[in-house]
Amino acid sequence: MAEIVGAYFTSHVPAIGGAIHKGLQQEPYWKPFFDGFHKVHEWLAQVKPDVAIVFNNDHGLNFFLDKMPTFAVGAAAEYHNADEGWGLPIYKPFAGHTELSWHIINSLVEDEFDITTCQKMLVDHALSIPFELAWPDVEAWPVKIVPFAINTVQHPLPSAKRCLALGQAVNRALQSWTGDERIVIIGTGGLSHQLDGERAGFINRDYDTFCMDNLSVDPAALTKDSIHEMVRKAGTQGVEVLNWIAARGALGEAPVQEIHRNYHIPISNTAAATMLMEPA
Amino acid sequence: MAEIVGAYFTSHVPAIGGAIHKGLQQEPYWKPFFDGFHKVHEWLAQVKPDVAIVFNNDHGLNFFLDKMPTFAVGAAAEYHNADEGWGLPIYKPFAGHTELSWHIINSLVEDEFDITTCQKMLVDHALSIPFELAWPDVEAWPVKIVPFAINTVQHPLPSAKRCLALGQAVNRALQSWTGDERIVIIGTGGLSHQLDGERAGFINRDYDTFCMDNLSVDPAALTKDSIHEMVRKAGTQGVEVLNWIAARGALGEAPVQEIHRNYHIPISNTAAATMLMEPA
Amino acid sequence: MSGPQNAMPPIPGTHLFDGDAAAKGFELNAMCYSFNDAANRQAFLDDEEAYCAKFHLTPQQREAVAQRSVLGMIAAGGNIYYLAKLAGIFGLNVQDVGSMQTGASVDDFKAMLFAQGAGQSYEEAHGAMIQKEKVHG
Amino acid sequence: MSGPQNAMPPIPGTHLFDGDAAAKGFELNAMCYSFNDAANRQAFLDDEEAYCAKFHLTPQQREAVAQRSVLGMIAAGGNIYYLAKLAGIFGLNVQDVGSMQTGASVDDFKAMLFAQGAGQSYEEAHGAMIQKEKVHG
Ligand SMILES: [Fe+3]
Ligand SMILES: [Fe+3]
Repeated sequence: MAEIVGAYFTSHVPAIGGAIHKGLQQEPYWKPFFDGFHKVHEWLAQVKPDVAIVFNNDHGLNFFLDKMPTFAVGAAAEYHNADEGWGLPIYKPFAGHTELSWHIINSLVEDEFDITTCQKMLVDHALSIPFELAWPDVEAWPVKIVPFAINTVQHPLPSAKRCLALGQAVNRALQSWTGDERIVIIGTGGLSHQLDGERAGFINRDYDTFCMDNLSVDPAALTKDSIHEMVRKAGTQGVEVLNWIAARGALGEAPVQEIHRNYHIPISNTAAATMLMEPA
Repeated sequence: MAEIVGAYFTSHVPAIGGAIHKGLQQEPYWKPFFDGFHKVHEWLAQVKPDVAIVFNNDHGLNFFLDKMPTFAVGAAAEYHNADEGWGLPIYKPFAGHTELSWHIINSLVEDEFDITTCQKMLVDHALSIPFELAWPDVEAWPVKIVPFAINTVQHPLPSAKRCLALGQAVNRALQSWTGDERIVIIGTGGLSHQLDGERAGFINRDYDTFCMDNLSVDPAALTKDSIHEMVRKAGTQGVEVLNWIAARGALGEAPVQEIHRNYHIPISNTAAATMLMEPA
Repeated sequence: MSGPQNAMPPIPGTHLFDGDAAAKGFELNAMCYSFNDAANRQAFLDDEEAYCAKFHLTPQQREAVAQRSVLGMIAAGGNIYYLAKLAGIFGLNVQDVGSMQTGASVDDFKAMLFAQGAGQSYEEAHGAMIQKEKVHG
Repeated sequence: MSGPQNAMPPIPGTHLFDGDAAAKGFELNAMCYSFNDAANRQAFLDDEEAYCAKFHLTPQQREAVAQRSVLGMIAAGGNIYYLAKLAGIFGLNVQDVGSMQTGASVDDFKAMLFAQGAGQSYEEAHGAMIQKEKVHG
């Protein structure tokens, strides 16, 4: 039976990609953030996943306001990055695990999640940067992926409770999968930040700490706030923590332990965080 | 407060559009079907709706397999028809009720329906033909619309139970709407038919009768079958009855009475049916 | 694919357009979806080979399209809603397509539908149609 | 719009991209979405007026774009994820955009972020930034 080896969470700020591209990892600005990844590399080398279920959000590359899904699930054989408008280098493509995608899709619809199924899906920095951070300098990614895109762009957004439930439903799907893959769960984005409005530059260490302290041991604690309250506490883009919550759900309801945490303010306009969790 | 005046259900076979275009309503082949609409015209003239909530399905005009939503909701100011590939005349456009769309969308996401929100949406014969049948010879449609597209194309399809629940959630949204519109609910498609495979031409009068007998008084009876069983009983395209079930849900859980029914085999490859229901 | 429906007894003569089919048929359905545009329909008519190549049809798909085999296209992952747009290029309607798939003449296929209208079950009407094809075919 | 969030107390300096905004901003966001394509970015640079006309920007949107006013674009329904692609055309990053919206210099905006890193609350760091702008601005 497939094994869920654990979960990896990280911020995905576009500027990180620039820093990697320019080799700035040891610069004083970047070092406190990149230093948080030694442990991630070590852990991944040890748990050796071959599939990643990734919860992230599109930033206007694949989805537009003509058709904006609440939850989109990839079912493609390949996923490509593309120009996001800044003319930056294009990230490496990803291999999909289509059979597992369809297994999860069938299970989710049976479980009354009204997903949008994507046989084509461009992936943006929210997926690529966490991979560049986790597996630097590889020729090709060592894992196949099943990507989820959660709407964090256009309100109404799904509630944190619904996102946790989505993740838990994905966990049930993984439990009924008969393959023998080693599966890592990935949640990307956040933590607190706000790019738009007069409150641009807003960061909230207390709320981020609350989220990180509870995510492993009591994820339901993160689902008590409405989206509106989450925006107030985390910032307009800080709601990307929904991806983390869904990813935590996909770890399942058995006990989970935090094995690593790094938190640094600021990376670009963002409180940047990295975490690892394992089944307890 | 807005009032739900009732619901109108009809098949939407493309050939009906051809018959209207050619003025064949009194031909022996078509008369038994079109005669079922005198009562519809009379009823609509009497209840005078100004908004229609329409549950239908796309047939490969607006959605493709790159992004296939389970439930899509329109939030456009205008909806256009377009060439569906047969080079037929293009149907008239529809005015949207964007405020009501967004009210429903907000309410549905709050109610944990993971809809895809469409600020642009082409509508095909599944929406246009029921309107051509209901309001023949009008210059412009007398109602604004909020369209729902339910995935009946790519399995997994949402269960009948989930579609009924969607409709019921739409009803709750309408109950909390503070406008004073007169709202008609429309469900289109079906009844039993199968276009593809060696079983093409399959029709099932018994199952259709079961559906029509129960839809008003006990819609939950239609939700006991799995999608697979519904395909067996209704045919691969007969699952369009999901649109009828969702529409029935949108009438709410208070008693409803059937006030009109017409059923005729065949129109094209289909068992064609028309119904009207009102709050009891 | 391990969807729940795979545990279900199959439905004779019926091919669910599920994940397996959707994955297999993507290119064919993409080509057919393009036929919503009249210019694309004309391009197909002008140079079928080139148009199919542009959409990277699989050999199985290309063969089924070349043979105008609806069942072949379905076996290659085609979905009837998209395939209907290809059929439309040749002026074929859903009864023509029904005839092609059942092996009956269009008239006999229509008679089978009328028979169901007159009260026969599908099994009776279909049985009679098949019998007739055997005699006349 | 009567969404549940309208009952909520507003969040200062914060504009939720809700249905009202999405409806209002559709054309502006559509234009910005087109900037994923380098050729479209160049077309905008070559003839901004014509490019904006092509997307049927509202007068309010056109004005905000002409003035490079990020807050104006947001008031006109712009969403920051799409607007960032317009900003990218001018080589502006999210800190430049933050500076434009807060009225602080880019350096002071960055200092405000560092202050939060050093343990100040947003309110403290933001207050100090605004004070500084008053003195130097
Ligand atoms: Fe992000
Ligand atoms: Fe249909």
